[in-house]
Amino acid sequence: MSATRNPTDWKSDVMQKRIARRYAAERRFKLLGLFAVMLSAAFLAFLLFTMLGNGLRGFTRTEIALQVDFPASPLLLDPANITDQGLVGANLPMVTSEVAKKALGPDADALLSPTAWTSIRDAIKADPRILSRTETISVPASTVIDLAAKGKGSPQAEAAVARLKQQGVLSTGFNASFLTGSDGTDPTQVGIWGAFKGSLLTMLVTLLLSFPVGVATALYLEEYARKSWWTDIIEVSINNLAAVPSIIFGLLGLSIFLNFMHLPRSAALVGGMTLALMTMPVIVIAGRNAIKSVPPSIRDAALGIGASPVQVVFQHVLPLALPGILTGTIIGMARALGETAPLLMIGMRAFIATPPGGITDPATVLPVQIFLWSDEVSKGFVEKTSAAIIVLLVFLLAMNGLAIYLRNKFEKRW
Amino acid sequence: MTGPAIFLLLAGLGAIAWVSARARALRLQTVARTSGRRDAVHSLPGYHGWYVALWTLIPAAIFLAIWANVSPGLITQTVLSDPAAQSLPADAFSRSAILGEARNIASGAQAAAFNPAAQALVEPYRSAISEYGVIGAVLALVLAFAGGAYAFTRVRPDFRARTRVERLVMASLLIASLLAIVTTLGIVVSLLWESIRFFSMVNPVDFLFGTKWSPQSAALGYGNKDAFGAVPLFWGTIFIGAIIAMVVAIPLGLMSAIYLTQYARPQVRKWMKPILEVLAGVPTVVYGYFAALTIAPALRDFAVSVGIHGASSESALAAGLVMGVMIIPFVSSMADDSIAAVPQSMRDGSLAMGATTSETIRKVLIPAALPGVVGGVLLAVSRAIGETMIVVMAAGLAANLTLNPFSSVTTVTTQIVQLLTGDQEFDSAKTLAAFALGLVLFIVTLLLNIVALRVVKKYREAYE
Amino acid sequence: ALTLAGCGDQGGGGAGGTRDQIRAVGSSTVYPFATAVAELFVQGNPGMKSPIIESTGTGGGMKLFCAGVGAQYPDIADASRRMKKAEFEMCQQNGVKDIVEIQIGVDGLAFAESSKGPGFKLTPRIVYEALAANPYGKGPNKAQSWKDVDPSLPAIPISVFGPPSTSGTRDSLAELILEKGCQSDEAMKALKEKNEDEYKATCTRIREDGKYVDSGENDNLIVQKLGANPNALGIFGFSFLEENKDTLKDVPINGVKATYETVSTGQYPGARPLYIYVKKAHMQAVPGLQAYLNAFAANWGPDGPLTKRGMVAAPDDVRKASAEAVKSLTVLDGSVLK
Amino acid sequence: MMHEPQTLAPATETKMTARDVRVFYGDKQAIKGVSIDVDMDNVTAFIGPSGCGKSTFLRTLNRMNDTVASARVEGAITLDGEDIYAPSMDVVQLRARVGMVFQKPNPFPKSIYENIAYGPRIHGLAAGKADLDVIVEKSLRRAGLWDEVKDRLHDSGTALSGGQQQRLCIGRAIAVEPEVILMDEPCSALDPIATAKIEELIHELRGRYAIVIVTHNMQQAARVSQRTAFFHLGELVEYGVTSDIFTNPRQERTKDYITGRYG
Amino acid sequence: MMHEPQTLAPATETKMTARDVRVFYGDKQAIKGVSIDVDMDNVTAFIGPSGCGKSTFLRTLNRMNDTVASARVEGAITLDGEDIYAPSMDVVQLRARVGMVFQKPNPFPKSIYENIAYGPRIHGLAAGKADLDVIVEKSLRRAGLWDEVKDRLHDSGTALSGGQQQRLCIGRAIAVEPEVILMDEPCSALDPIATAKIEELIHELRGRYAIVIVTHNMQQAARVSQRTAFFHLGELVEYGVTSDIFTNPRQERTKDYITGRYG
Ligand SMILES: Nc1ncnc2c1ncn2[C@@H]1O[C@H](COP(=O)(O)OP(=O)(O)OP(=O)(O)O)[C@@H](O)[C@H]1O
Ligand SMILES: Nc1ncnc2c1ncn2[C@@H]1O[C@H](COP(=O)(O)OP(=O)(O)OP(=O)(O)O)[C@@H](O)[C@H]1O
Ligand SMILES: [Mg+2]
Ligand SMILES: [Mg+2]
Ligand SMILES: O=P([O-])([O-])[O-]
Repeated sequence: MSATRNPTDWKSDVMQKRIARRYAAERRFKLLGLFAVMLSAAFLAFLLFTMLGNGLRGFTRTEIALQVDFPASPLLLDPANITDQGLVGANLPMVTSEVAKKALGPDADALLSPTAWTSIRDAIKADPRILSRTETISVPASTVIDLAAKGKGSPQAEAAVARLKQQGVLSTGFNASFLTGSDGTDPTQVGIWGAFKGSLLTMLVTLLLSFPVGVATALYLEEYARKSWWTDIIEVSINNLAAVPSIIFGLLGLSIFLNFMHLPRSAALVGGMTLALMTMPVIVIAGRNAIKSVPPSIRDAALGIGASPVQVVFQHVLPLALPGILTGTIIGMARALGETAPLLMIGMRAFIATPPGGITDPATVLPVQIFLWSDEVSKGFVEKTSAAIIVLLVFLLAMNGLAIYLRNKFEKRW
Repeated sequence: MTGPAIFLLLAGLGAIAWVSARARALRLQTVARTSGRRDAVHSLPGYHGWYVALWTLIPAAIFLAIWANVSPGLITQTVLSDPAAQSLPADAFSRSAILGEARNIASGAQAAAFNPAAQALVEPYRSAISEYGVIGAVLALVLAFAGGAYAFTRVRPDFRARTRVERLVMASLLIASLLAIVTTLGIVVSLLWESIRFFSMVNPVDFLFGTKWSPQSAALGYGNKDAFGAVPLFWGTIFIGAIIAMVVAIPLGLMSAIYLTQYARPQVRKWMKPILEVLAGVPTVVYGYFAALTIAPALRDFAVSVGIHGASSESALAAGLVMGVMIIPFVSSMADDSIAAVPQSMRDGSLAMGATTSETIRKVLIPAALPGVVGGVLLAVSRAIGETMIVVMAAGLAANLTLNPFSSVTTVTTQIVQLLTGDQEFDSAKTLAAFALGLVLFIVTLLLNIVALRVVKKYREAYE
Repeated sequence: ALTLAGCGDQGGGGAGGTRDQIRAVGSSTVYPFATAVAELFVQGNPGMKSPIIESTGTGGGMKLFCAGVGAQYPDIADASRRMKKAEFEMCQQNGVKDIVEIQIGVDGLAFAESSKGPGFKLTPRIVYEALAANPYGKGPNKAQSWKDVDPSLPAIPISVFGPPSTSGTRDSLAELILEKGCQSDEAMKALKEKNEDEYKATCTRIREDGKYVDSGENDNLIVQKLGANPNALGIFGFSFLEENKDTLKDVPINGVKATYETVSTGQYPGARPLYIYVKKAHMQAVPGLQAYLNAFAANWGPDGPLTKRGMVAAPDDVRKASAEAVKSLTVLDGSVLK
Repeated sequence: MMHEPQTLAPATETKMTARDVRVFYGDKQAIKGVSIDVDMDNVTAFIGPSGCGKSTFLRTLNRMNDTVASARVEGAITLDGEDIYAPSMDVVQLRARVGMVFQKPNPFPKSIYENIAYGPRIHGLAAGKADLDVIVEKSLRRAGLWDEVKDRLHDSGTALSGGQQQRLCIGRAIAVEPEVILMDEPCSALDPIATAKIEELIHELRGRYAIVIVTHNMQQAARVSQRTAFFHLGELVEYGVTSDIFTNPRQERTKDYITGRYG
Repeated sequence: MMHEPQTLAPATETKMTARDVRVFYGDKQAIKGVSIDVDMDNVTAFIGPSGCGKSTFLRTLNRMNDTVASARVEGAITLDGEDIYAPSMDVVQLRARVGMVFQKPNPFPKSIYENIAYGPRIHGLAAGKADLDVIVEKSLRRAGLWDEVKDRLHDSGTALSGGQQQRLCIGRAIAVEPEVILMDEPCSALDPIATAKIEELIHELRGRYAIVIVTHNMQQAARVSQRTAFFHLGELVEYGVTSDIFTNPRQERTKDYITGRYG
């Protein structure tokens, strides 16, 4: 042993204390990290539970069973000839109101949804034979009653609900028409199908435009482009586009697609094109990462036996990168699906009561519908807004889940 | 001849071209092979097939695309010269409505006429459509044949069909990548154009450095000088997006990333990471709704209960907090990447010296990852300042220059929405201001991104 | 892109193209009524497509409406104030020559507070002095609490949620309340004769120091915020007040509360007419347009569905004139506009 | 720098020649004027310390360096007298004629059958399925892998052991009937047994193909090659009959390297 | 499996002992019952083909394997007779006492000064700035780097050349006054000149610290070590005086390896 050594006395008190302090700091730091994760997760849970708490009621509605004695009612309808036009002239709103008054008392109009008569119309359309008998038909209750039945009403309304309950005509159940209907003015009648379909069409356009272009761009940049000022510009543009505020894309859509190209306002086509410009860079970036992660040895192998660059890419690189590209695409699409601001710029914030038939029809999308409903006068819309949010979230979580699943499933380490 | 029929026909021609060219190449290949020269045939028969098929299809398709845009005009010309068209109203919209309807009926897109005047035009339309349809179809077919025949004559053993076809593939990839530039140009042009008009009305200096934002006074004839000072908007944007949101997002995001990458068991990490990512996937309109109806009132009540003056129910804090939460996954995934990019050897080096994990993280990993983290934070900032809906719904419209997080402020994006979706004067500075704001926003995010990417790249290179 | 461009021009028959859905744009105040009528129109005309109604604010709607005649331009502009002369001229310039003006009803510009609120009693003068940026041209508004404005009021900080400068409702606030309050000062009346511009600025510009919070087009948010903030005052369309009677109470102006009666008789100072403007040139081209107008006329009566949604029916003579306008499509004479 | 080719007595047919080859990565010169002849009947080994340019030079022989954006090749390389860097040379065909096996086995993530069939398919070497089957079997046999995999041709190639994967890669190269096979440290990732198998395989392939092998294991060079080239810092220090190089190096640097003074 | 420790004559003080050490990565066993003694006055070299477990075993000696989630260590290892895997053993102190130098030089991206000062700082070994300066200078001197860097102590450590970086890492390890220094292929990324410098440094450090060095270069093992352990497939095949192992291996496998039959 050499004389100059002065080994540290690790067992000394000072050292032991110091170690204890260091370990305490270690524990604190770790807890801090755990706390950060938990806080973020708790926020998410809080958000989701708030939305669920508010929104689940939106999937139900209160209905009142009306006994309609068709033969005795002043209905102007020829049972042999039920047509749409005939039903319009049949004076149904008045008949409904009268029947209701007879059954429920003079304030019946306030108890029923203003469009309650459409339920009777639909019942007649479904089975004209009921015109010859007395039939019990469930019609939606008015918003006030609906809210009161769910425990959020004024005292008068609660009293009315108690009375109706006593009569045994009130029922609250799952509201299928919320999933099949479209925008409307009566919260008991509205549905999200129109907005949902609008979202689907918009996403379709977005996907068809952004996916091929995004993948092609990623392939070009990653596999073929030689580094030059030119590819630098492309690269900077793409990275920048991925971060440009979405509202700027709205401005672009407004001035190029609407004002310059004169494409139809409010259409899924324009919305899809605008969002495609937004999504494309996301796909490019995800695509490039996926392509990068394909090991060069695969390319070498193919090139080494004389595959051409195009063959290398389309027969080897692309198939292997596809799961990664798809994951990126889904994430980009999910983001586009939740996007609102740019669509406001191009007129997709309209009242649209018929689901769009095609990409050039006026349409709205789920997030915009949520935005619109959050501004509705009637209080019945509050729970509908939350319910629509739930639908949107479920849709998005499903997409994100799919992306995560794909990522986990195909995450390969070469 | 109808569109689908032509497409089918062309597709058929293309298929025939492919098959026959391939067969020919195959024959040539067999001949060459029997003669023993293995490299006598340059390309696989399939490539010859594609070469000829593309020559058959592309010229014809280009022609059809042009024709589809030219022929309606020609058809309308023809119909208008028909005597039945003399009675059409003069005004263009009614006229085109009638014409359009007649056309729809003629082409079968519509069953009956809503406007009686249209019925008379259906027949002329029908004949014109079929006439031009036939002309177009014939021309397209001639082109297809010509293209195909030309290409077919080139099918020879030494013809480099593969090279040609691959060149086309490359060209289309290149064109796709240009779209990004076109989009960027589109943004710049559309913003610049309107902004220039704005700046011809409002002095850019007043706009950029003025502290009074009040478009209403411009509308009320107060002149533009004192109305378009965008500093309060810039401040609001920075206050919400770059200060409050980041105060939330940076510590939470960074610590989450550290915990998940350095401490958590793989199983925990596998589940928590995607869960946190969901925070970034929640649509901003949902956050906005949540911020406006749940967070903002709670914050206001809190502020009032602790006696803060001037607390508004639309507060910078509510918007900033929620935005911060939304940004957490951005920060954490960037931090995650940067920390992961610090070579394992750094970590080992520190641990081997007897450092604890947290000492290693704080003294070695984070300093080493700092440029990447900073880059990530810059990107997150650029995302935050571009965020719209949360602020629209939760932060209000008052252009206040204030440091009080409980008061209402407004941001650039909110004002853009407001100026463009609300009441608009014709070509007034007020509407154009939205584009000027958009331009500023664009430039700022562009700069932020360039800087951020530079930083991240520099630092990645340092380890590669 | 070529084929896409082709889709846009569906009619392809020359300038304009075709459209089989009615399009209306404009006021957020009229929006609930326009959508309600749209629904009734579809119910009454099975097979017709539902009209597309966009809430852009009155001015924004006018801009789109006046941009031209043709399929890509809306057929109807909803307005919570009368068309301005400048707007009319813009229409004329763009070839929108014949415009039919139809008053569909009346709206009250309601002042409300939380039902837990202090019980404000206001006059146009008080409102003006509390909200003006520059009351009577005497320098910036220094009033901090209501008591500073009028000793009869409580010493509560001024906090008003109201419509943004981009809405017709704001124009109505200026015209119906602020100007009246402003004119309580004789000098201002004189100024009106002398210098219209300066008068407008002094009398209608609203303070921007945070006492007045403009809340976007989202009137519902104002309602929510009033509930959370009992000392604040809110200004919005009468229909929102009607719908939220349980959480809000109305604030009388000049001692008059906004009720259906006071608004319809015009006794309430904040009463204002609601209009729709229709392009005559589109009547032939857009299927169902006439029927949609008819549906308006059929439902705007005192007991009609629109009043149930919070609109106030116009007086009988106005309704009669409007019905006539719907029937004969009387063209608006620009010279009556301001 | 030595521009005189270091050839041996013209005992055998010369397959490839390199004359004054210089390779640059950007500004950095990785190969400094190397001239060498590769002949048909011998296995040629490249040895030298890490980073001396063995791989770089090997990759110039089938223009795999084309795929490195920064790489620039000067000088002349011929295959059967044809300049392989001439514009008329189709690099795809060149690479089919000069096959390559890499340091890390890199089978495609496809079935064993598809791995072998890929080359013949893209070059149109098989007239039909039956033809292809024959090629696959023949190649796997030559690669000494047939017996081990004949019952699981449709399993993934990546599921094989490292040594089997490397033989699969050799089989894949053989399947397109190359004239030259380049191998870059084919055994460095393998265990001793697999290494022995590959070395044996190289013995068997000798004569049918011109073989060039890079190795960092001098004993391996001694075992498998008849000619050895020693590279150092981008230069070809010495080229000669393997046994001479190892027992009787002419250059001081070669001697130092062989005795382990560096590397 | 050999559970009998392969010790040498008890000529010198034994610093660390390993008894029947087994290491698993998940289900895979990487070390199969190794027993060995490391003594104070000699440099011990671990040699063996790639993947035989040299690094794995080395890392068990200062519990660096704790940082690999899947790794599990069985058996007993002592330092000065204390069980280093005992719960009472503090790994932070252990690692300060058993320093480690890695294959690739890994200076922290900080100044040279900070690199050296890092360990003393976290362990609180310096009483103040002046004290720290002394430690830094002494450590750099011992690492043979002082003269080269004394004028630029505040330049980044990553700006040094590879060999200097590696000496910096050795200096960093020395700064906390360890008792044992483990080196995992410390020269494999270096050029011959830098390698020579490190080898010289090892010579100088010998006796002051117990040194264990992993190397794949047998000549290097022969040059720097007095004891050599040959690993193969996770087993310790042979352990003995270096000159014996190289001239007179007792095991067939050792001989095959040394003569280049594999690896
Ligand atoms: N793609 C590249 N870009 C820049 N320099 C490179 C590239 N590839 C290799 N080099 C450099 O060229 C020189 C020769 O490298 P090469 O890979 O040919 O060496 P080698 O002899 O094969 O070494 P090894 O035994 O480690 O494989 C080295 O200095 C290396 O750093
Ligand atoms: N983190 C790990 N997880 C799983 N297996 C591992 C891990 N690290 C090493 N191994 C395996 O353990 C065995 C021994 O590896 P080790 O790194 O100790 O070998 P080595 O002798 O150091 O080799 P080399 O000379 O290549 O460094 C190898 O089979 C290796 O694949
Ligand atoms: Mg190499
Ligand atoms: Mg190792
Ligand atoms: O939307 P407005 O009615 O206020 O214009």
